[in-house]
Amino acid sequence: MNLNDKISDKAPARIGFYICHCGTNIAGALDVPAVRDYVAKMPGVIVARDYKYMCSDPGQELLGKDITEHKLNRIVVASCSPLLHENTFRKALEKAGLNPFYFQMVNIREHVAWVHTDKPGATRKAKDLCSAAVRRVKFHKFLEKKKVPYHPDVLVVGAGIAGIQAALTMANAGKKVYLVEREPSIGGHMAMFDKTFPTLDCAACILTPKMSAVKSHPNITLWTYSEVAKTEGSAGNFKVTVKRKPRYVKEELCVGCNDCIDNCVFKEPKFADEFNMGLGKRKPVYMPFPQATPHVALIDAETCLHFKTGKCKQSCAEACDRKAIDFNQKEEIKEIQVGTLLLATGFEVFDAAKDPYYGYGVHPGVYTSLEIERLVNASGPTNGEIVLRDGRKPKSVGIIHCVGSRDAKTNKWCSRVCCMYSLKLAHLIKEHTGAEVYNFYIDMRTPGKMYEEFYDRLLEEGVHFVRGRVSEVSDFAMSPEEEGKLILRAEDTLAGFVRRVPVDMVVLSTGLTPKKDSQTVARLFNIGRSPEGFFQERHPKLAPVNTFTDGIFIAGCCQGPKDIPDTVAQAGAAAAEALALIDKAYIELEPDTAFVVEDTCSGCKSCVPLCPYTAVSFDEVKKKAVINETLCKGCGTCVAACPSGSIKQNLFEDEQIFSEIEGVLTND
Amino acid sequence: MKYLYYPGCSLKGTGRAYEESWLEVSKALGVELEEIEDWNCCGSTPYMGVDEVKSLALAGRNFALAERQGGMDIIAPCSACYLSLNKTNHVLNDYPELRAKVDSALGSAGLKYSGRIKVRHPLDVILNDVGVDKVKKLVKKPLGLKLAAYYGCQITRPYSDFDDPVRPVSMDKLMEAAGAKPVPYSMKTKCCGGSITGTVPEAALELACSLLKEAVKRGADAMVTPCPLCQFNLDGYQDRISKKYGKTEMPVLYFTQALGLAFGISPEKLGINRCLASAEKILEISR
Amino acid sequence: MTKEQKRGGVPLPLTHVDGTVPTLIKTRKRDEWQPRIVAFFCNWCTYTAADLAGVSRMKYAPNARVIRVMCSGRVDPQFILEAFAKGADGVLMGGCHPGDCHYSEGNYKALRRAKLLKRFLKDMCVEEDRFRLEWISGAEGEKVKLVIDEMVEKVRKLGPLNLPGRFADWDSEISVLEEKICAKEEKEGAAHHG
Amino acid sequence: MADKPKIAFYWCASCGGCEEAVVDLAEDILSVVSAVDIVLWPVAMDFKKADIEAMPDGSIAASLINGAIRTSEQEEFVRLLRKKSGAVISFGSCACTGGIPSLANQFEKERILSYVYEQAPSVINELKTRPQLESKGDEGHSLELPAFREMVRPLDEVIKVDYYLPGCPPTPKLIKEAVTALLTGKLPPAGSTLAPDTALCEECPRKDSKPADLAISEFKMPSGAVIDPEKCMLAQGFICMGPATRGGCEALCIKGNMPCTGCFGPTSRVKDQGAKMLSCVASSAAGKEDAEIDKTLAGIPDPVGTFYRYGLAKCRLRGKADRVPGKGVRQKA
Repeated sequence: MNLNDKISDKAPARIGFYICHCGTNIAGALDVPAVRDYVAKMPGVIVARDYKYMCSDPGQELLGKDITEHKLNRIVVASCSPLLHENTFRKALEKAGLNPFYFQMVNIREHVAWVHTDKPGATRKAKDLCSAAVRRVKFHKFLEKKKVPYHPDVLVVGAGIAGIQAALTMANAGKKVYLVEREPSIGGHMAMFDKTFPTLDCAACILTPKMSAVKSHPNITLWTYSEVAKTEGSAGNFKVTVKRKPRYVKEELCVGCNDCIDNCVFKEPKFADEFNMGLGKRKPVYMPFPQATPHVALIDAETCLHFKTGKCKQSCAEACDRKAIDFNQKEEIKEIQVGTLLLATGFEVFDAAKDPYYGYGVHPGVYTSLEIERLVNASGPTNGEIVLRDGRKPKSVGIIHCVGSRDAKTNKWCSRVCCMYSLKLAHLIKEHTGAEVYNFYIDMRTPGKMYEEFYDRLLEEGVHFVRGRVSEVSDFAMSPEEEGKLILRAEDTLAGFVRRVPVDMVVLSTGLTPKKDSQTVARLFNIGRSPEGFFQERHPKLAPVNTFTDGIFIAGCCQGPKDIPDTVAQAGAAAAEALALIDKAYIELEPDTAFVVEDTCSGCKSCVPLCPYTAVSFDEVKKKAVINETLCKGCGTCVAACPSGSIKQNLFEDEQIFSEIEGVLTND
Repeated sequence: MKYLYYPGCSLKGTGRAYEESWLEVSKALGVELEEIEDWNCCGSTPYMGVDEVKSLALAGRNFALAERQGGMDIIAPCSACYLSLNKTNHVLNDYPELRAKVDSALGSAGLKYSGRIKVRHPLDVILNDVGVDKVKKLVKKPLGLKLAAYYGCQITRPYSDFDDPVRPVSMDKLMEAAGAKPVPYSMKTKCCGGSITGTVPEAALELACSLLKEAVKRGADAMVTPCPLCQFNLDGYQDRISKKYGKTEMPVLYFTQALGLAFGISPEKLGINRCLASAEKILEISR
Repeated sequence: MTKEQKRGGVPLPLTHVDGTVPTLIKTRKRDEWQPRIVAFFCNWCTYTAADLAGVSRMKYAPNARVIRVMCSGRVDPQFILEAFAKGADGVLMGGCHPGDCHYSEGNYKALRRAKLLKRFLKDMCVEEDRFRLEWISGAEGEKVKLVIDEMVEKVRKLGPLNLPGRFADWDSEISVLEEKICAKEEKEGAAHHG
Repeated sequence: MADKPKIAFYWCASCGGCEEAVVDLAEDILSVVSAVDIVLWPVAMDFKKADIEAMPDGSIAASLINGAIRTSEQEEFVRLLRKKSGAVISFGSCACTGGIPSLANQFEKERILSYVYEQAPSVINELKTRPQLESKGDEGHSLELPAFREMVRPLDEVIKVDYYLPGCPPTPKLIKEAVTALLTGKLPPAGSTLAPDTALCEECPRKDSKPADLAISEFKMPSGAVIDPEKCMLAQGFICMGPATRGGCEALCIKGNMPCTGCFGPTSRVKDQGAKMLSCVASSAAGKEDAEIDKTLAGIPDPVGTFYRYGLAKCRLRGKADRVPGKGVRQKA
């Protein structure tokens, strides 16, 4: 059989059928020999075998050997999902000299063995599905994968540590990278942290050099205060529209001297400072934080007197001798061509007010962990002093773990980082204030290099650990020592009684949640989300940075909660996957495109408006519809709509589907 | 504004003062009430745990009668009734199997219920239908008292939709309108001891005591509540609490009584005399 | 001479696309009958969701047979009628949620076709519960289970549609005459030879 | 005379329009008549069944049979013709796809008979008399009537058909071409349809007026709106079956300013004409929200009559699903 022999489309089918046991995964749930024998009797089936692991090397070799020995020209493998191993078997066909598309796979694991308990019912279903595949494969045609050039440029969305790492890796490999960040500065959440666990090295010290590297890298185009508005195209050829919000300061002129800020008509900072979680104040013209990158001021139109009243003497503009302030700056739209998209859009911290029993927003002594990060930070609103809102130094601090995590009422998942950062904060609080620190935890989860050791260290430092979920934080005293304190009530499940622990300060270890607009973003890029709203990876184990859309990768907490080491590792992995695609320089497309049979097309134009990719057009000379193969994505919508049956879709031709329908209905 | 009125057993018995004051206040506010004819037990919160279907059927009968009587919103001032009736509505709409059983029970008595009648609480009606402005206009004798508004557990959780389930504010707003100063009181929805005052008094009394003590500590002149059981526990057991945990004095009024006083209605008509703990202080101040 | 040849080689009303002739589908006894659902699932959402249901080891009724298409927009109403004609008791279509289509809007076309087809099926007395369109995203493995179980139960309550059996019933009136003619001809033939 | 090929015409459940179509050959009919020997043509000539029975098997060169099959007599006769003919041509929409008569497949036999003989407003039949298969005459002789079948069938469900000549009726041009092909022996492979295999739009004079971005937001009925004589019917919101219907008629209806109703049946690549057109129309309808779609599609009040006007018998469902022979509606289990 010649790989390039189209005539074999018409040769009588000689089918090889293989059913996989998948150990006991399949063989345990249905009668594999019965299915094999059933298929063996079907017309056209030359070989029917069962094998322990079809995807293994011996399994594939068995297939190849049969193709040669029995001159097979069609192959059906009944095993797992085609989304998992279709390519494996196609390659095996190719290796044996058979066109890889003379192949059909039957999903009897995910769709049968794993989901049914009724063995005869499962066996019957497997027979039907196999019968369908055997009938279908006879109609399979010789096809070739289409090669399309792959645009080498990359767009990274989100410039937290994940986006920064990925962008730098790819830029260092010589690729042109566009890095788009929604906030005025890059750095993400990591820039807000004080120290990092378990090594306690300062977050800024390790992040800032990377941020500067991004800014100065010749291969990186950095667009902060910008958002992706639209994406079109597919792997290798995306067209992306980026919206750049006006910051009213010319980025190329500003040197970050802060003169404008010093000269603002507001003499004192008056407005809640986002970077410090509202614990500090800023002016309408401000620098997000001292290490902000780019180191460029911006004006917040919401609070700026000029934008609010139109009556401001614009002392900031006067003060700027580089004339960088521009009140007339408008939103800017950029269109770019890239081959790869890498999403590192990060997470959002659980909104602690959603758990009313902990009194966040009600009792002033209740803080979120991120607020403590800012309080404890030397460049934070209190210059690193941990004090309560009224200026007192807390003598006792309670840290509540799993706020918005592992909770049926809010979020079910474990946020993975809270145990460790709670330990870190406990250490820092104790170090800064000498207060008694109580950790209320459900389980201590410290899996990671030197993590458990860090927990041991905290135990030795005299931090208290109470195993129990806090039921509420209240301010009513039941005893004199509770007066004026916040009382944490929890069942100590190790001691076996209910504790009331009075403290001055409560820290809520809030969990990680998907971004509020994760659905909009997922739609924007046409990727999936898992039920809780994080972006869906292609495979939880084997394709953790891929999405179901080719050419789009994910890294960091947008995929799920993870700590900095894991985020950086994942960002590197995503960058490597992207580089592999880019360096191949072309992308092979599944040949499932549609085509118009010109002879029989009546030119009724019904199909033309149905294509969202404008792949279908009308040839005004021939008066027929034509499909541009490179634009066609293979959905088949036009095929189903063509009223005269003149459009066909490769791999999903009418005859193939009709024979499948017939096949699945063979057994009564 | 016309409503059906479901008093329930408490308002005809231990909570008579609640009914007396509520009827007076509703008259003053122009809230027209029509008592459901031949109403029966609300289904009772504890009985729900003994025989759910019977309990639902009992509540269902009240609804069926109400539907026959015009199907307007029902006002149920007693917290337990409010909860039982609301729960019944939810169950009937969410669980078709239970609904079928209740339907057949009602059917055997020739009754039918669509599941669509709304159950309201006086607080909800006064705030959202009547409005604070009208209340303010009616105030003749601003209370000038410091009050701890205590809501109890049943009217804000889990079915009500007119207030925050953990930190309710509706009664505080109303008392403010009546010229009182609500004190910050974070035990608004804590347990009053409930029905275990009778069975496990040592546990229940401690709970009730902490409510009273906190009110004292916050400087309240009195507590106001919308719940007959809470009022009964806090008011009726004050003697025993004082004996066990030290002297505690705190008048406990229905919020309708406080409102009535502000409207200038005579204390007798409002059943103030039925309070067991001394309400003299209140009357004095409010005079 | 066979009966087939005698009537001039009339093809049976049901021939397979590959030209093979199916064994006549007999009407099964009701207690042996199991609903047969043909399901057209889109590759990106619903098929993936069914995979997820498998990976999560959810258990559901084995009555649905999934045919994978790239998009619910590929599902030609002919497929649905064909499935019924070939013996399906129910047909299920699964696609991505509105706004989430991998091909941006294929699912809207599927929705519009399904709505019009539903009206046609109603006019043809195919009960409403036998045809269903559901949006199931790749993350909704649980929904695959729920939808299939629910549909199987609904169809079970309706009983078999069994169009092939009905076709055979309807066409039995032709074979009665045919047998008569055959018998007559055989008699004549015998007389002739004798 | 003996050398001339023998031709038979026969009609079954039909309106007679197909016979008219033969007459419509006008002067060309003379050349046909002179070239062939017509052995059966009930509408025009007096030959009896016995005459045909007496002929040797296969002695008729071709039988052109129009009309759908509804009665046992039609079945018997077409079987006879099949036996005596070299080729059988399914003539006209009714024979090819069931035609208008097959719209009756929406109703059970019992419902049809009871309506026709009892309930129709123009009927007075107090004794509820119905035609009987067998009855005794006054003089003691027995009378036999053909059986009324459960459903309407196209010709090829009863006998093997060699060629299809679609149309309601087939146009003179196609008839002439078919006869010429028969006489000259230049016939396509058996089973072919003797009309083009592209859809009608190809030959439609309004083809260019159809926009390439059509989204139909309102469907109209020809009876309730004015039709622009220049513009594509679908572009105006009228359901025109042209895109799903085989060409060959040269767009007669369109030229008469009426939308195509689909009488030529589907192209060879389509199994179910109605389903295909339904798919095409629904795909092109405007709307994404449920309410909007429902509103648009409500403009198609009768999907069966719209999409299967000439072909319900060839629909994959063949007819209303819940019929039971002789019993009317199927009993619910």
